[in-house]
Amino acid sequence: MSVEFKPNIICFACNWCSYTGADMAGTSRMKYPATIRIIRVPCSGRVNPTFVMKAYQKGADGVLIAGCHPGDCHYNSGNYFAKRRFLLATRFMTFLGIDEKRLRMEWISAAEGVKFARVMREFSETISKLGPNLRAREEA
Amino acid sequence: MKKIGVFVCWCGLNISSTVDVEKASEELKNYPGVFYADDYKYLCSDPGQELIKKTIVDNKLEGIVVAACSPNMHESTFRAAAEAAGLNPYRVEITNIREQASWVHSNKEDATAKAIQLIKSTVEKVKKSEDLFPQQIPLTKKVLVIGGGISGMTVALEVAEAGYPVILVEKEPQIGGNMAKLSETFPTLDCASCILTPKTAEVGRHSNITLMTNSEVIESTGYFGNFTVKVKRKPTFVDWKKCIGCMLCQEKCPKKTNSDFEHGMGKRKAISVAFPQAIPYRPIISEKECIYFKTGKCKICVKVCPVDCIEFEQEEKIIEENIGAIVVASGYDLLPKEELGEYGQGKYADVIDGMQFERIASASGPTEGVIKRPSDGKIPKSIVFIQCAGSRDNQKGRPYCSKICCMYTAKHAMLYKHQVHDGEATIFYMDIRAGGKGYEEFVQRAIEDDHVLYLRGRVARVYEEDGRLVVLGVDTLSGEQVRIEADLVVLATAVIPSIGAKALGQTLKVGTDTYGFFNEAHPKLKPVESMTKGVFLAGCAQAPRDIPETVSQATGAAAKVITMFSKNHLVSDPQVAKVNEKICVGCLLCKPICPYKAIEPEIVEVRVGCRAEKRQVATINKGLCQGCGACSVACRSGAMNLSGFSNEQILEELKSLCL
Amino acid sequence: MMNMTEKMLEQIRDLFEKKNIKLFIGFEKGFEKFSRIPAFAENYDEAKSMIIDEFETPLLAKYLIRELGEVGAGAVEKSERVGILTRGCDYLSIRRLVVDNIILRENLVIIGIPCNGLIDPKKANKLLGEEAQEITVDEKIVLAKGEIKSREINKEEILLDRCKKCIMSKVEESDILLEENMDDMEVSKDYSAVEEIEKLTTEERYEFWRRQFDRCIRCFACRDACTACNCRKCIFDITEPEMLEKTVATSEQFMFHFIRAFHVAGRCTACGECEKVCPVDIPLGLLNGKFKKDIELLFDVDEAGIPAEIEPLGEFKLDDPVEW
Amino acid sequence: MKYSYFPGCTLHTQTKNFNDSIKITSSLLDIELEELKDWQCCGAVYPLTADSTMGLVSPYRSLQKAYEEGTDLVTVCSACYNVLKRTNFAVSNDAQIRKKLSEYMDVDEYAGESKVLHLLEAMRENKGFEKIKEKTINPLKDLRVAPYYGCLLLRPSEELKFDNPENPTIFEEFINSMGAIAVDFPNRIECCGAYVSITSKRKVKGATESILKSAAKRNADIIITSCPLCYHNLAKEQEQLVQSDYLFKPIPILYFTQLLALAFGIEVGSCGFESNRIDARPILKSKNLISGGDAL
Amino acid sequence: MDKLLRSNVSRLLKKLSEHAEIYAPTMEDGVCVLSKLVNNYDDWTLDYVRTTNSVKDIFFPQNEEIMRYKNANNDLNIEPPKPFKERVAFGVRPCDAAAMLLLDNVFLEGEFYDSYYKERREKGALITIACEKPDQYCFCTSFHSSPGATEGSDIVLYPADDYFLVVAVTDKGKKLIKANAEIFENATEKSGIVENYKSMKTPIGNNCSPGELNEKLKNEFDNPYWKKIARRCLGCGNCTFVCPTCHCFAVCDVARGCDGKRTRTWDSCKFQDFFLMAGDHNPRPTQVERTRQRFMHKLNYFKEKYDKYQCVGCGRCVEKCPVGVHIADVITHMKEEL
Repeated sequence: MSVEFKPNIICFACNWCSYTGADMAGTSRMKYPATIRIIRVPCSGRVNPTFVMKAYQKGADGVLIAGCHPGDCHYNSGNYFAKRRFLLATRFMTFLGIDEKRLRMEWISAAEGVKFARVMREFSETISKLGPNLRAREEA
Repeated sequence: MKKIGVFVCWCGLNISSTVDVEKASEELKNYPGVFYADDYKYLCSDPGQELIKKTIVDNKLEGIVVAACSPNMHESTFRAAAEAAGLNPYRVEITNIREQASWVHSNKEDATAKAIQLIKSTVEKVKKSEDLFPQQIPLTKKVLVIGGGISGMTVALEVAEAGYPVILVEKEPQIGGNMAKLSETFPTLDCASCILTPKTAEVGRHSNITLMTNSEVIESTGYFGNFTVKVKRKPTFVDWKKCIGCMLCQEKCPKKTNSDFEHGMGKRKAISVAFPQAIPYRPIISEKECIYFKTGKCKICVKVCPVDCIEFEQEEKIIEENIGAIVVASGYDLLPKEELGEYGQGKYADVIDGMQFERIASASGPTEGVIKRPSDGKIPKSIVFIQCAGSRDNQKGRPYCSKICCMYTAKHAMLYKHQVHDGEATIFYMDIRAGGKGYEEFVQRAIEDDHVLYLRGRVARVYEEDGRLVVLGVDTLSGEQVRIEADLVVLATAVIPSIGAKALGQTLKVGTDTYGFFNEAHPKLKPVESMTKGVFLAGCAQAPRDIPETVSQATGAAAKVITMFSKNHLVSDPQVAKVNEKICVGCLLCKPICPYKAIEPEIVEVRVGCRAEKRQVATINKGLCQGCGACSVACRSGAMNLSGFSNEQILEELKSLCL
Repeated sequence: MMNMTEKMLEQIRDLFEKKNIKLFIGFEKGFEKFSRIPAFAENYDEAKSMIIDEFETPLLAKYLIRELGEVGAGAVEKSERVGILTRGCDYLSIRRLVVDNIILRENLVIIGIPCNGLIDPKKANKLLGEEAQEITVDEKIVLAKGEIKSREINKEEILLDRCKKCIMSKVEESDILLEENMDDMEVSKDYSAVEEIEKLTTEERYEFWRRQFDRCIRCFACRDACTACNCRKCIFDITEPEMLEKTVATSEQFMFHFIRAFHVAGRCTACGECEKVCPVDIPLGLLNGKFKKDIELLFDVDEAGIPAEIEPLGEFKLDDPVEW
Repeated sequence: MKYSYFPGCTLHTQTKNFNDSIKITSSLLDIELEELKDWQCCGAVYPLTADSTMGLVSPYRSLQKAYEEGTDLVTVCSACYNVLKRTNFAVSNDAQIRKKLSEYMDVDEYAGESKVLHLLEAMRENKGFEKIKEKTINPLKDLRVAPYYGCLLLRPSEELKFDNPENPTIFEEFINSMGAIAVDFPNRIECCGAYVSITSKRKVKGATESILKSAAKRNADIIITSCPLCYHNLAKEQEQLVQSDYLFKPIPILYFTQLLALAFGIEVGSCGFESNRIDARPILKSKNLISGGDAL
Repeated sequence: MDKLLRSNVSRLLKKLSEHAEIYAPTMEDGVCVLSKLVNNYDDWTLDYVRTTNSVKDIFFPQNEEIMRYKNANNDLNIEPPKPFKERVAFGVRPCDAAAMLLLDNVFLEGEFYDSYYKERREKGALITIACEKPDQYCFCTSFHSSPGATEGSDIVLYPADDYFLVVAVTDKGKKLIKANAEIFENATEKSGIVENYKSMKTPIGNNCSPGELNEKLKNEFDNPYWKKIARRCLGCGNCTFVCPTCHCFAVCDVARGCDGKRTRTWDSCKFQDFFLMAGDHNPRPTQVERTRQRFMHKLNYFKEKYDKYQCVGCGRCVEKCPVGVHIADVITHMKEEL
């Protein structure tokens, strides 16, 4: 890429664990690339696979869903449903031809600021290598 | 198009150092829908709040976006300010440009561009916001305290004194927890049971406190203010109502066994009460030890019992309680010495841990307070105390400091010296942590008056030789390797969460950290609350701490419960699900998803065009719904939506972030 | 087969006489030679034109939504009952509507008929090269006569797609059963078509689907023929929030097919109507087949085509596989 | 089970007698030891210098060779075991070192795939101790054997994962399986002084002395070790000790396979007792574990 | 009269593609679609009866950008769409070509004309191929047309063993032939090839010709027949979108943040919300009204306005309707009944 490609990554972070984990990464001044935009959702179970598909369509290059570890969910079953939905959604998106590395689901608890920053760096790294996502993307 | 006000906060240098705040507020000035955009040094300060209120009133704004720190910090502050200015608080949204932008990015240009885009996306979210009004839900004014140690009892007494019913669940047959096992307590050396038994007695007879010992919590459903908890009451095989506490059965019982209460230092009978001042002072039969259970014979206790209250076929009972708040006070245990290979891995009888020493030194203990060697009962001429056994040790996976060992080890040494004046007490330590009131003076007294020898260094190995224990250590101040022969070695093993704490956490859906201590809502600002609303923490369940701190924290937790019960009903978060009945077909795909069983079918009369129709639709019990939104994803036609995080809001946010 | 039609007519007559039903839904001859189209009879003499034979018919369950669901609040209260002619696949669709609370089982009179695979006249025409004038069937061999040529074809070749992987050939529970099913259709689960696509590389797969979806003219026939798609107001008709824009661009087509496939995931009874009615023959069965295969694999559901009380995505197990 | 055998430098020279007993006993336990083709010194000490990669070149070469032959590597000396296993650990976890070494030796990258085992571990892996019980014809009844581990076998435990570093039990199992009595003496995991005994004997004197005395205090008949280097230090030290402290009764030091050969009833000549520094035969004879004739 | 060898067709298309986009029937996964040939000019096929999408796609595409707008700091500027390129449709059938005339009535006649359609129509040329073998769904003869009809096309090619007989109908067609004269050869004999195409019969023949049906339909507004067929109709937009003469469309804005574009897309009278008005009022709430409206418009209202029936008998709706609700069935039934 001549001009340095800056990926546009959307992260759905669950309010009780991952969003607080992101804050923890902030308070301990961890650094991760500015390519990540975080959308706060009450629970990873709130993320509708259609939102993820909409993100790709509107121009996101990678989507990351961060939720509580199974068993820790504040609403006690939200992340289990999220896991089932995205077990199917990832396979279906790959079946449609969208690169499966562009969607990732991670369990990050409120205390894991370090893990949050690491996952963000890793994901931004993978997506920059993959380049912009032109599949199922809207024409200008 | 809504009239929206955007306020970008400098947060001193926190945000402005890597986000060009002026450029952001400049750019937002002419973003469609934004009527007013400004930046300010400290928006959370009072003048900052005033600025927001004034701007709302002057320009009759319909939505506010505050770009500052995390919503977990000041969302409620800004929403309260907007409410004061007459704007519905749920028209205010926070953009996190501190923890998730300025603090985590170094390149100023990128960070500013990201911040601007985040603010724009929040403006889009506010455009789709609607007025929400909190719900009032009924509240059960009864608290469940888990753990009958000093912290559990303090909470129970405080809340009971305030006039609310308390249920105290304790897994041991008697209350008192670890404190009942102590001999004297630092720094005043007053005897533990002397200061504890008044409390246990008071708990025993307090009208508002229902005592459920020998029981544990197995299930908890519902939400803050309306928990339903199931408590399993394990069988004691003695009918405690009929029993008069004469303890003839304990006397006559032929079977002796190791007493858990004495930590292996003393024996007890198959039917027994842990210690003389136990509350409730009623015996319990240990199913594993009692001869009758094994062979079906004996039954001596039945013969001697004057009121005939032995019931071998007693079953465990499951009791269900409606609870308003839960306080977790599950206390601590000590790291078993079997896990420390370098100190003999539990092979040597005369290498004991702190609690075992307490039992030997305790007047009500197996040795009636005379410090003897467990192996041969002789008075030890020299004792070596080893601090930080298992704590502050990364290899063993416990890097944290257990906080109380420095103090109780000094106390042990002092007690020993008071009994055996010419005895040698040596303490191997790394750093003495005596930060409490009167703590440092206590340690100095042990050194100067009682001539306890403090050697700064770690012990490499302890092994038995010719009946005595050889302690190989180092004295880092003189740089010499040290070899001491001792009659008794006391390990100050690490404080770990009580066994079963992690399982309790799963049952109550309260997270625990990697070591098993419960996660508090905020380390500095909310130490007594857990992440789950309505569940509070007290004592060592949250982190190792000494008795004064435990009592103060327990009183804090009690205060939290009492404030919660002071109102007649709770104000619920209005960000709950809502159904658009015109679209809902009543397929109830959402029903099995709801963790709080808040969705029920209902027959409604709905006007469609010119006809009234009777149809089945889903309805939400606003009280039960906690706003997780998992049901709105299951709804195919989008009839089920979550106010506060609605499909429209998230989609708008998403679209503006992807531009 | 003829006596089957008489048996049916006899049943219909006595149902109408006993005022058991207000409407009977069956099949009658269509415009072309071997097309069978749905027929609605509100009294016996309207039902005279109904027939039963081995030719391909659309599924009738979808009409129950309009006949019972909306008008007589049939989803909620007992109302006058509706008779319906049901084969195994029809029964699955009916069960789909009952489980989704769209109609009440009590408001239905199910007349079960045996079935061992229906013939697709379009396939016969294609094999013949011209429009078949006459098709006679005996056991496994089919004789098709056109104006010029005539050919003997064995039945498997021109079976309807869904009959090739038939989930339920017998009607599980019916109010009236005209005839017991002779032999069961021995059919094994076959996801080879789906696996075919899975083998392609990601680029090839995207190209394949972009080519299919570019042909899609967004006529919504697939949604309107599908019984799992039984919403009151489809999300595609809702403009606020606009999940799907009216423009027919490639990205919108991906969105449309993704959302529809996800909505019927775990609920589709593999009846193949969507594929059949699509004017541009998009292999929609692959999309639903992929979900069905994954659900059966991941959540060990043995037959995802049979509607369960709670759909697979409506529950979870603690030991669900963890891919991440 | 086939292994490639890395003898280490002393096994063909000074401690040749160990080698014979190793060969016999391991074949009886159907552990096939096929000597690595052109092995060379294992590097003796795991380098702790700043640029320590060059120190790993020779162990890397042996590991690479063993990997080519496709079998795991067995060593019989604690020092070789320590260096080889830690190199394997470093290579499999640090991509930089791996790249540097493979480029320097221009061989294709070896990433620590093959395993490094001490002979004792190999025995434990192939249910050796049960086999010993079966095959012991001459059980070493009431022979008090003190197992000496040394430190290179156990530490650093995260990398070696040989046994519980503070409280190992593998040797006790080995001794009990031969019917002997395992003596638990505390200094069994203290360091014998390793190479320091060659450069500055004075510093190391206290160490070996305390080990021997600790074993003697628990009246051990024999001390067995799993490392030629520890054998050398302990045995050599006893000679000085006997001169300086006439009360001290010397304890023979044996390599563990020698004792095992005796238990298997191998005739005494080929157990290699004659070339041990302190002759173990009188004690064995007194416990009538060897018949009178061939004692001398 | 000219002649075009079949082997020269690809050459002709290649030459035409220099200044025009070429559309030709191609086989895609077993479906014959009229699609744009990008660079390989012999991708076209001839073994088809009719392409699934009609030539309407070229002049009145399903999805068309009407204008774009940009909203930068509060002032709005509007950009017209990019000018359309020349287009040549090869392999069109006579019935489709005739349908274009019907669309011309709607879009071009009268005071207000549709400028987008007009520009595309002027820049478009139709090369029709006469039908060699109409199938059981065709009934173009019922509408005074025939497999060899020339109405609406610029050039008609009559296939004969290895060449096409070329008939230039409009002067645009003549100009096109003159411009590529070297590819055409002049044909000598003028045997009855053209006539027998024109007189060829279709299986359905004329029994679908409506005749004076529109007069009779005037007072058939609440004939129970509509309810009968409407009950079968699934309400999908299948028949309207494949029909070459249907011309209803919806205009909507698609916003991207502050900028956006106004697009025009097809819409179908069979959709639930097609007639939904503000205030939730829907004059045609159930399928009965909608089905009746569809056929009344084609057979009655259109005839009164333009004195032509709005159907060319291409047979697409007959083939594609899954439940047999199509114009052939309606005409035959109405003719019997009335």
